[in-house]
Amino acid sequence: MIELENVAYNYGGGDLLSDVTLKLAPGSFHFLTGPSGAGKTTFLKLCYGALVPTAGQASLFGQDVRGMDRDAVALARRRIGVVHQDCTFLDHLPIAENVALPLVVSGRDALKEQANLKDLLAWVGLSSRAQARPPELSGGERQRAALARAIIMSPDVILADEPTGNVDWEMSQRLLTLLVELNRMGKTVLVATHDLSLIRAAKTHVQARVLRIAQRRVQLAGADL
Amino acid sequence: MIELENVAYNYGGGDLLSDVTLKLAPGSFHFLTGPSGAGKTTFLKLCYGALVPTAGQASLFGQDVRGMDRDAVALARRRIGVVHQDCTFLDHLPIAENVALPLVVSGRDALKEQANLKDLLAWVGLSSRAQARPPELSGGERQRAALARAIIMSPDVILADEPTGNVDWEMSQRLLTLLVELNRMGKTVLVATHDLSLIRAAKTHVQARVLRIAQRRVQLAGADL
Amino acid sequence: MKALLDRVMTALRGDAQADRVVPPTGHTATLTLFSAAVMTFLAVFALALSLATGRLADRWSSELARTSTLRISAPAEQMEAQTRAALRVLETTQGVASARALSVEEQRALLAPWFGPDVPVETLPIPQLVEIVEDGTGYDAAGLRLRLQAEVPGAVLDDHTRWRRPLVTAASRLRLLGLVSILLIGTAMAAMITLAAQASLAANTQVIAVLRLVGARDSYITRAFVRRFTLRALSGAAVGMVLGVLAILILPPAQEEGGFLTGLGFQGWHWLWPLILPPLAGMVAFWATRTAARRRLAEIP
Amino acid sequence: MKALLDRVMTALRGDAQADRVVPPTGHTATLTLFSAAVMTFLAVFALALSLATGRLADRWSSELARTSTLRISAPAEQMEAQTRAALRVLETTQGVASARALSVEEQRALLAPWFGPDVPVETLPIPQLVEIVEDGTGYDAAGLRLRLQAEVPGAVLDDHTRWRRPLVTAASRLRLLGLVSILLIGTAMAAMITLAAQASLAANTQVIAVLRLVGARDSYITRAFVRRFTLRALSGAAVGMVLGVLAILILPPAQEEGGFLTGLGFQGWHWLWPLILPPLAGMVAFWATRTAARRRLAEIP
Ligand SMILES: Nc1ncnc2c1ncn2[C@@H]1O[C@H](COP(=O)(O)OP(=O)(O)OP(=O)(O)O)[C@@H](O)[C@H]1O
Ligand SMILES: Nc1ncnc2c1ncn2[C@@H]1O[C@H](COP(=O)(O)OP(=O)(O)OP(=O)(O)O)[C@@H](O)[C@H]1O
Ligand SMILES: [Mg+2]
Ligand SMILES: [Mg+2]
Repeated sequence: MIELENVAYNYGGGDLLSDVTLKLAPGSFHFLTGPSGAGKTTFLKLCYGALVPTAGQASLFGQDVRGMDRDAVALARRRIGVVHQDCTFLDHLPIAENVALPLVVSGRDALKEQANLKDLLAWVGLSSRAQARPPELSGGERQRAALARAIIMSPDVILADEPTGNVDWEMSQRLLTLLVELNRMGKTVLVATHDLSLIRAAKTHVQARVLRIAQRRVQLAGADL
Repeated sequence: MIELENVAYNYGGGDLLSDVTLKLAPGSFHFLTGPSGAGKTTFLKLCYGALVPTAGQASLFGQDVRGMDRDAVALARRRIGVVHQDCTFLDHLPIAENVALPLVVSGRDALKEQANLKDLLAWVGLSSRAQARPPELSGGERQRAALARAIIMSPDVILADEPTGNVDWEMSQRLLTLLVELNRMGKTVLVATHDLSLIRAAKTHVQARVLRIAQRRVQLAGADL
Repeated sequence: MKALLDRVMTALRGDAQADRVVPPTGHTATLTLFSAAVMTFLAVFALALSLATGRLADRWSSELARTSTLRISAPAEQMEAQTRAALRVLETTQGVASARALSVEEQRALLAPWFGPDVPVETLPIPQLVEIVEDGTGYDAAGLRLRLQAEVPGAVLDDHTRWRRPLVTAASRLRLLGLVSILLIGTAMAAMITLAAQASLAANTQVIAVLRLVGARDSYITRAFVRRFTLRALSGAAVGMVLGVLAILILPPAQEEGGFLTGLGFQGWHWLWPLILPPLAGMVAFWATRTAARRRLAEIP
Repeated sequence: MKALLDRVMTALRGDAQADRVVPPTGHTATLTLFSAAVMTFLAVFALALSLATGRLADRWSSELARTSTLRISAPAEQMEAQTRAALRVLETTQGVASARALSVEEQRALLAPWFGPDVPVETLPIPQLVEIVEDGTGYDAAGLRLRLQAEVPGAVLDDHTRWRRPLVTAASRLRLLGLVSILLIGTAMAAMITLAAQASLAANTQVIAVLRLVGARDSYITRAFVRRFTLRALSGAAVGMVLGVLAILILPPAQEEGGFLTGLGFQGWHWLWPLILPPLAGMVAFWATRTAARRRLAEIP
């Protein structure tokens, strides 16, 4: 699905990541940890083509990112659900329409997926807020809406950046269950988080690999997690 | 310092909070928990005059919020350091200037506080990012900057909304230490968080009261925390 | 006016640090600058047009010397009596300021274009001419003709000079048009600056929220925005004014020989007129931004 | 042009759902609408001015009948010879289209204003008049005078009719001014719509980021913005056009008696001219927004 080979990245200064080689195989479940500012978000951006490696090669679904034009990236994004760390929405549209947005822009009939949308909103606990505008939501509610938006298309890959940073423990378990469920359906999942207890809890449900960013490298974390 | 008496609040629909009576005494340390969407952020906004209670009375430093004009609110805010849940900054100014902003708008000489600013940035681990613009920071770095901005004026009261939602465990301990330190200096501190392990860790350093929002009420949490 | 100017100046002085809190660049900035420049440019033209047509109207009206001519043809012996009768009639006609019979020399000068300078006017059977000067309102030509017919049968009233009258009307209308355009342009500029200010304030909701969060007073926030916009409008208007004046300078001048049309340029101290446009734009911007900022700040909770 | 129009129409049709992704209101929206309206309003005036002065110039030039007069004073017996000599000279003068001696009746008609209709022209020692019609370039008056002095000593050249010439020049200059204003106003409108579009795009950075995140193609995003702006400019221009035409309709009409100045209104099919302004504004907006959107999208990584 997504392959990085000897990838390095820097924002103009010294390398933030270097020599990263990783393959997100179909149906795999990964966690990504690392201290704040280590490059987790940067890594995810490399995985969905928002950033282009400064060295090495990143490929999405077999296509080299460097060779993709904007349209190709847009099409690839429809197969990748992304939960951004700072969840941004179209503030003038109600949450329900925001969650359905990926359907709209890819030209699918949002009306047909109405039932699906409803279920999803119910699962993340936003049924009663479906008609609210994003600025009227609480921090945690926004995060849940962002997760719902990322998976409404049932994409092949789900990349979630701190999807539980602002929600309580029970809700984070609920969201985790959702991701595990999707993984069981064959989706590839990568969750960046600093919350080790979340990772520990997940390990009882799913066989997840835990990656850690340290010293500019992405390494497999030890069994201590 | 901050007193709420029989306060109720709603955003137009049914009451979100009701019958809240609370006194933040000088030098006290409070945690505020509750599920996502319970009203933690709303409660904090009532505490710094961003929202006016729909019923009951809120007073900041002895003044009834309902009777305060905008200038009075602005002056009160200079004595209250706030960490917003979604940390917003002036995106065109470097982080150092953003952190020093409360000094600037209150007419204090930011140059005189230069040493103070440097220490603070070092403590939250942003020394090397001091000249970066806010959009170039990682999620956790933004949260740390927001905390630094909230305490640069060494305000009487510090209200922090999920200040550690996006940072790793070690960093959250560091930030907690900072807040505990300030509390020891006599500042009043209120931290809203869903992270119970943070609360447990804090209890070993400081005598904190834990509040929980449940069924529209703010209650003292039991000893199970 | 004085008080307003004082306030504008205070706002403009500002302090360097407060200044940094409003994002310095951005498209609404360019927009304000540009609108102010274009509008002032157009205003300079409208002003020039208005002043030029004003001059034109003045010149034409004075050239006109609102006169008409009465021609009395009569046998030589009755000539003098008829002339006096005609003058009496004219004296009592409403709208006639004065009337007088032309002297022999004057008649000769008038005829010179046709007969050369040496016409023996005395010996020719030419009519006596009476020059009628109208007052502002003008007289009723038809009524006058009727009265003359009764009392001075040999008199023919010729108000052929009236054909120039529409010119003056035309010039006044042009002048009016120029003034109306200045008003229109001014209003449009005010509206545009207001809208640009509102757009900028709307785009900077986050800036306002952050400033409020850290305890900035509303007056501080207002001042920062107002300063930006006033300075921008001022400099935009200055640029537009300079360009407008330059454009008028390089316009080919009207042919002086004709002298019928004055050039579009400014004359004498009229060159000072365009100078008031930038301060005017600045004041409009000051007022518009302050109103917009205050309303916006009142809207945001 | 046709292709552009086609593209504009395709963009405007759009689909209702795609439409919702761009925030519908906002101050840059009002700004675009307003700029388009004001600019079109001014353009209607400039157009009217230009057309009216065009008519004026036409009328004045045809009325002018580029003529001047030669007056030959000579003893009766030499009169005919001198007239013939003068005509010969004139025939060989460059810039003179034709020249002919006036008949007795014509001279009487000319003198009528001065002497009444019954002048005994035959018995008076009045000069012979020769009417000179110039061609387009006109002749060199000073040179002609020199030649006449030599060959026809009694001839006096009088080109007093020239005084009307500057009028025509003036009218042409006004027409030019009108056209230049239209151009200026058009450019200003294009620039303002571009700036408003850029401001809107800048204010909607988050919208663009979200759309990209969920897999929208750039063409989809561009279309959504372009559609908004084209429609806004179109409707703004339509409003401005209607207001401009109304304003011209209620202007007091020029006095018909004078007929010297035509009214500022449009005449006949000229009323159709203002109708092209809104589509023009729409096309400008289409092009400006598309360029701005594409550049903006290329800028954002
Ligand atoms: N401006 C608003 N208009 C309407 N409803 C709002 C508004 N702001 C918040 N709410 C609603 O009020 C409820 C409480 O919001 P609040 O932000 O206080 O929750 P919270 O406890 O901070 O949650 P979280 O832990 O997710 O941040 C939520 O259901 C939210 O949707
Ligand atoms: N656009 C940018 N320009 C320059 N530096 C950047 C930019 N974005 C991120 N950085 C820097 O790169 C580093 C890694 O950022 P990144 O957002 O990937 O961290 P992260 O691991 O997601 O951290 P967090 O857990 O705090 O979200 C940070 O130090 C950040 O300041
Ligand atoms: Mg991150
Ligand atoms: Mg909250």
